[in-house]
Amino acid sequence: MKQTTPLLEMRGITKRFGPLTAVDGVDLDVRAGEVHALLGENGAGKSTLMNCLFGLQQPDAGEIRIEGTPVRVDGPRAALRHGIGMVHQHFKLVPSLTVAENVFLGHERMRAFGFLDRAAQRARVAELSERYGIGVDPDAKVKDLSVGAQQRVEIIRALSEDVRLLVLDEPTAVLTPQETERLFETLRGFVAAGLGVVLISHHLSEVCRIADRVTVLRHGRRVAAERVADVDEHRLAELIVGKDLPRQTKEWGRGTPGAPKLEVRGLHVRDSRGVELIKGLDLTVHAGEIVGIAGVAGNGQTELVEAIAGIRRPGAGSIRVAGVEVAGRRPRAARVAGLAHVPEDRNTRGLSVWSPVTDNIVVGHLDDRSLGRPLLKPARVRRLAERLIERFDVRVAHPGVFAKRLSGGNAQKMVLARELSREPEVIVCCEPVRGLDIAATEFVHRQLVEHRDRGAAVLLVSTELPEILSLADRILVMFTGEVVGEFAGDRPSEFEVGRLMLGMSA
Amino acid sequence: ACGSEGTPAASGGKPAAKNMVAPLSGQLGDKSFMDSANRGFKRAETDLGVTVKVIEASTNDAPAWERNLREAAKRDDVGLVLTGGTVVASTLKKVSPAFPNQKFLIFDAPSQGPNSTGITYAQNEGAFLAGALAAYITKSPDKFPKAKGSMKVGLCAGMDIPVIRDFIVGFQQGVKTVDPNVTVDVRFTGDFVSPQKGFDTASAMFKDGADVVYQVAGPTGIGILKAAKEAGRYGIGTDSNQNDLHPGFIAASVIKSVDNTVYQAIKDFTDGKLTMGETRVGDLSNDGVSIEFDDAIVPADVQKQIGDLKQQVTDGKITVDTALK
Amino acid sequence: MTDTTAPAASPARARLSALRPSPGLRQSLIAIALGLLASLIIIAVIADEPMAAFRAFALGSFEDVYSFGTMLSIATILAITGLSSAIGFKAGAFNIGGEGQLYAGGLTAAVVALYMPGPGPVVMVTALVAAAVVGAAWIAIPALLRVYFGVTEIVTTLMSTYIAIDVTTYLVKAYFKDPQSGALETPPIPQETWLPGILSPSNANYGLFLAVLLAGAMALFLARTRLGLRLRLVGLQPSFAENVGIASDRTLLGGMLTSGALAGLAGGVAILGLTHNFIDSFSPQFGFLGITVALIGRLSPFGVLAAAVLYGSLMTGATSMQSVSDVPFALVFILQGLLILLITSQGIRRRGAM
Amino acid sequence: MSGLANFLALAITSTIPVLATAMGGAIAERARATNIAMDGSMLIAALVALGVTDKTQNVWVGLVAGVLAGGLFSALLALAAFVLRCDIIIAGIALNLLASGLALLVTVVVFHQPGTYAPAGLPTLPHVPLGPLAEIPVLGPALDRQSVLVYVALALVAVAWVVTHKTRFGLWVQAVGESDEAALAAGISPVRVRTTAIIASGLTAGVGGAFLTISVVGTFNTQTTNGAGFIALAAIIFGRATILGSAAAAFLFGLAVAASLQMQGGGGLLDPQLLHALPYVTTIVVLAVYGVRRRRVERFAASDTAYVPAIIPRD
Ligand SMILES: Nc1ncnc2c1ncn2[C@@H]1O[C@H](COP(=O)(O)OP(=O)(O)OP(=O)(O)O)[C@@H](O)[C@H]1O
Ligand SMILES: Nc1ncnc2c1ncn2[C@@H]1O[C@H](COP(=O)(O)OP(=O)(O)OP(=O)(O)O)[C@@H](O)[C@H]1O
Ligand SMILES: [Mg+2]
Ligand SMILES: [Mg+2]
Repeated sequence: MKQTTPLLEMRGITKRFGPLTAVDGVDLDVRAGEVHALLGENGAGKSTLMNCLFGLQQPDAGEIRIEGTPVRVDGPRAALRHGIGMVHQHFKLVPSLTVAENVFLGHERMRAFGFLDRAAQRARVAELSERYGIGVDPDAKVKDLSVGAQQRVEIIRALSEDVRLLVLDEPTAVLTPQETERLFETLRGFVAAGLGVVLISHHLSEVCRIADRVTVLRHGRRVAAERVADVDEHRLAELIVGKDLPRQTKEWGRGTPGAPKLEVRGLHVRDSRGVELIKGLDLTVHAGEIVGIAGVAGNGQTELVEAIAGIRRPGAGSIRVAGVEVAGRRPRAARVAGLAHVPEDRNTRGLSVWSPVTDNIVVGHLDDRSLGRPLLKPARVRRLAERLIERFDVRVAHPGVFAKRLSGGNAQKMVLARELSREPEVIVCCEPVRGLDIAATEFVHRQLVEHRDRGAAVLLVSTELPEILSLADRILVMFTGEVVGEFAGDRPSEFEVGRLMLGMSA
Repeated sequence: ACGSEGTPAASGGKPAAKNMVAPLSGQLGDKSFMDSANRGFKRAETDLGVTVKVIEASTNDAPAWERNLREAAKRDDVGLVLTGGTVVASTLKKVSPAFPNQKFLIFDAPSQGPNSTGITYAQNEGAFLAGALAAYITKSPDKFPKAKGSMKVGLCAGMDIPVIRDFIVGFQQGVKTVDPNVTVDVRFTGDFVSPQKGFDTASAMFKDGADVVYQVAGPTGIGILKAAKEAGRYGIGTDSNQNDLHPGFIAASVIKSVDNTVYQAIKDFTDGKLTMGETRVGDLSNDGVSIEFDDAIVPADVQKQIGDLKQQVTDGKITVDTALK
Repeated sequence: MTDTTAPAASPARARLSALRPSPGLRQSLIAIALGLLASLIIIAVIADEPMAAFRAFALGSFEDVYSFGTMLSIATILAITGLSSAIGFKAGAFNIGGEGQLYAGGLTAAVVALYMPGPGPVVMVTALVAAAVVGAAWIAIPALLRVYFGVTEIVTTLMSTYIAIDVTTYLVKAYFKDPQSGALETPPIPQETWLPGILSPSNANYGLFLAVLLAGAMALFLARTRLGLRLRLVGLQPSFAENVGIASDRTLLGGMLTSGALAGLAGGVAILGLTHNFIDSFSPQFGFLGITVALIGRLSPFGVLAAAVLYGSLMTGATSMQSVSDVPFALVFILQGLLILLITSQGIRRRGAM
Repeated sequence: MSGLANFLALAITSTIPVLATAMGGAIAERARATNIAMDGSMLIAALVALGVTDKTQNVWVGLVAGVLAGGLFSALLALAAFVLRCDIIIAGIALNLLASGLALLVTVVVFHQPGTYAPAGLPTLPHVPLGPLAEIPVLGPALDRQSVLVYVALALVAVAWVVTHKTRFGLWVQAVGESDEAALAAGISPVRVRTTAIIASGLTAGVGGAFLTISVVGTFNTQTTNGAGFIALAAIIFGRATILGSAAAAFLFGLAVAASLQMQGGGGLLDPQLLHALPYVTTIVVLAVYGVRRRRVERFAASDTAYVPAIIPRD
């Protein structure tokens, strides 16, 4: 085994973004016929490294060799020419184009005079779909496909040329356990056919199940390269975080439910085209309780939260926040009634990127007359901001810094500082720890639990099952706009919830 | 001209009376009365030894006209301030009292006070002759082979403003005087700056049967005359001699002799004969307004008939209606 | 300017850094320098005596009281239209129809001044208020379409400008024409309704104080009031503002109506302070220039004042340049285009500042 | 009958500058590169076409020069947006100002014609007689002797349609218009696609601009376009940036212009000055209908977030 040249060798790859060195002299070897896992915390540099390989970014230093030959990858098309295909962390598909058009975008099959050869593209997609057993309809528009199907389109695209090395960046993040299993089946097929696979994932159990070897990055550096057979999940976690970890996962305890605080009855929501996204949903969250909503992204969770927060107008139904009817009213109504909303889309709805931290926080407290009336008193405004910055541990040079300059975790803490400092009766949050590292995640979770214990009703929407399982007192599963299952009392297994998320009966 | 800037009037050289500034309410190059006035200035410079410094301004910048007028008026090395255009009259009325010792000449508008002389033009009289010619054209396809004898003539104007109305009433009266059965199609393009729109409008008028279209639309009129050529009918030009723009298609031009009248006023000023506070009227009798035929198009007998009409106007036998006052 | 919050760090350093021009101001200054350099080059190519021409262009309005006052009278209008654009931008709307609102407001002011009985000052104030109201009314349709139906205000406000010019022309012709005049204009308004003049004989007038007052009020509004904070947040990121309970639609509507009102008011000030009657050529694009002035002033109210003075001096300078050279007025438009590009450039900023 | 034909003929002539301009503009709009500077491109093209026609006495050379000038000028927009990184809308406004300044400067300094530039004896583009076809009722007389640019503009519609629907470039425009991320991942440079689309919009605006000066009238002033570039933009918005939709909207504006000129002939229903505003009123009404039909936009839709403040504040 040692004398065969690796399929891919990356040597001393370095990539800087201004003062930040995202990838710092990293080496990576991938052999034909293996699944190679690439691990690391958020922001460790995994995607950046793979973007350098795929030509989406140019490394500042380092060398890439394919089967021993140094190559220059100056763009995705060059990568495909060298036999490298990539499935991106965030889907990079054009919604209104067909599957075939997406698959060949950038390397179209052409006829004379710059005209597209649609027939040839369609035929090739059908052939690939057949060969790898990945079912897709070449003529379907991508926007009409489910997330899983879009994932398959991404994979077909990665394979559309003669690919020898396939990179998958967090392909399982949006998949149910069942879909993940199917994907792994496919990957095993590739490996058997002699392809090399690079897999990026945060799910260590998956990694242990499918990968042959693993490379771990921390703060842009390679800190370990191991054979999976030689390590276990716990050891991998320690390598990733860089310190010893307790063996147990965090246990948050249970709440003691009181009176209903958030009541949703018969909620219907349609999108602008009239498609029903939520079909008659009922839901109650009591004081002192965290209700978790599990579901594959796109099954109406976002719309549910938006309807409660007043951002989306429901077609029918009732929403009561602390007894006040808010359905169809502006966000202000719900806020006045005592709602706090930590939105999924942090940078568009959660904070004002071009405003200073002060404004971002103070805007939640404008009803506070002690800030000065009619004119705001700048000194008092700043004092309030500083107090909350300290209480919520937002790490920022001074309160005049623009929210844009905050890192993800600090930005989220700033959002919490605004929303939770109002002592809300109902807290609705959607993916509150997306993109946060372990310390920040724990801070956010603790805040939620403390407010629950204080007597707030918390609705937590997340596609991360472990988060829901560890925090929620009660779990609801949403599928195609309906609640299809509820777990109270004993914690269910991931697999049980996963079945419901896919629409299978429990 | 070699009169250098700022030469004090007293220190010999040129007396202040020979230094003139002309802050205008528009730009040169309008192929119309600004250019015509400028010809008058130039002739005065060569013939009379005066200097005329022209200051242009944007056509939509009334504050700048006032500014330029004041700048010119306050200089004591300037003997006469020249300006022109109906639009600038109210500005002059405001400015001139502040400079009682300065003398102003305004063309195309009446005098605005005891220290200004005005020159106005009887455009209605010129338009009257144009109307008469238009009526003859549509009545006599035998003499004007491009006409269809439709008994329909047109006037295409820019904006509907008082001066233009003055043209219109004169034109209509001219047509009716020759033949009351000829109908007049009057249309506006809405502005003075769109030759293409002038072309489109006039083309439509020709398609609707007009044998001849008289343009009173400033730069827009260039398109109107072009339409006459494209349609193979006749156009009548305005303000300056436009007969050569499309030889064979422009039967005549009604001319406002801004150049001559302005030149004459400057000459009178240098001779000490320009009376302040009075308004000179350029009309058919003093050739301040006249009609210039294209002899290749308009036969001598028609020219003669129109000459008779002109005589009747100057004799006072015919009074041409006016839309002003 | 309204966004600065004193750093919590050492007070001495804070004071020092306050003396340094802020990066935004620095970019404006660099842009102005580059713009003037470009003008100098153009002048050098065209003019026979480039230095005299450039001198007249850059300094022409600071030579004597009259020129200075004239410049201020122009700057007054530009400041108000600049504030109009700035409040629109701050609220997140692009009102390029200031010119139309200015026409509507101008005619309104003239008509009120002509026909309303009563003591001069009362008529004057009523005329200005009416001008502002009509200015706001003139933007109402584009504003409602933008806010409630997502129709781009860029096209609709521009189109409403053309309409305003046609409609005011028609109204003057049909109802308010001066019978004494051959031009299409209203009679001169009574002298007691004029905005009182300063720096005689120039046209500078009390409108200047009004502009300064408005700038101060707007600065206070944006920096110190709750509504001002809400408006800024809506302008920067409507989806965020909505989410934190601000009615982004009503706020935006209010911002656009205010923008229209200010442009209308500017028209009123131009009539009562500058031309003293309504004639369709009363505005050398005052409304449109407001956009440039607002951008040069970086949307800060006092920045707008400074930019208005700068711009006013360029406009009067360009006129006086014409009397000493043959450089056309067109230079101002070129300079204006260049300034906007240089000032709003993010590419230059990245290298230059920070 | 002939009244209708006249009306139609007028509508067709009035449509051309807007239609031609809207074709490239629609492509740029599809690539999410709104070209507000099309009006400026038209102005520059109108002047260059006239000047070159005058100097060479060859109207075809003038046409080509005008079209190229329109393209070149719009390249400045790409430069401003992608190199100087200005907001594309504001850069467009700036370039429109720059265009009127440049046009005036060139008229004065190069052609020594203050204000209006109207060279004498200028050759103009041919008008196409239909011969026997002119006998077809209504349509025949409406199309007879129209400028050759009518056919050029119609060809542009066809070309633009084929480009957007059948070619690789059209696909890339669509991809860039929907998602930069997706385009980048496919190795397509959004900047390059947008630059090409913007230049294309400048070229077609060049056709529209040249029409204004060398089709018939042979004169130029800085108000030659009269906002036609903006009306083209409105047509694009109304046509949802589709080729045929934008073309239809452009024709609607042609009809409005024709109506404003022709309604006076029929006895003067309205004051001519108010009729003059008809095309502009139509623009607003049409956009309003479009907006209302689309119904209330979902409040603060996600696209809001793409909004970048005119001047990015600094901390
Ligand atoms: N285009 C960019 N400009 C500046 N910084 C960047 C850019 N792309 C990534 N970064 C930074 O580089 C670092 C590495 O990011 P990268 O996306 O590679 O992380 P990752 O390991 O893939 O994280 P995750 O698990 O969250 O996907 C991060 O700090 C990120 O903020
Ligand atoms: N796309 C980007 N462009 C410019 N700067 C970026 C970009 N992404 C991240 N940064 C900067 O890089 C720094 C690190 O960002 P990142 O989100 O990786 O923080 P982090 O280390 O993960 O912190 P946290 O744990 O709080 O999320 C921040 O200062 C951020 O402003
Ligand atoms: Mg990543
Ligand atoms: Mg992070």
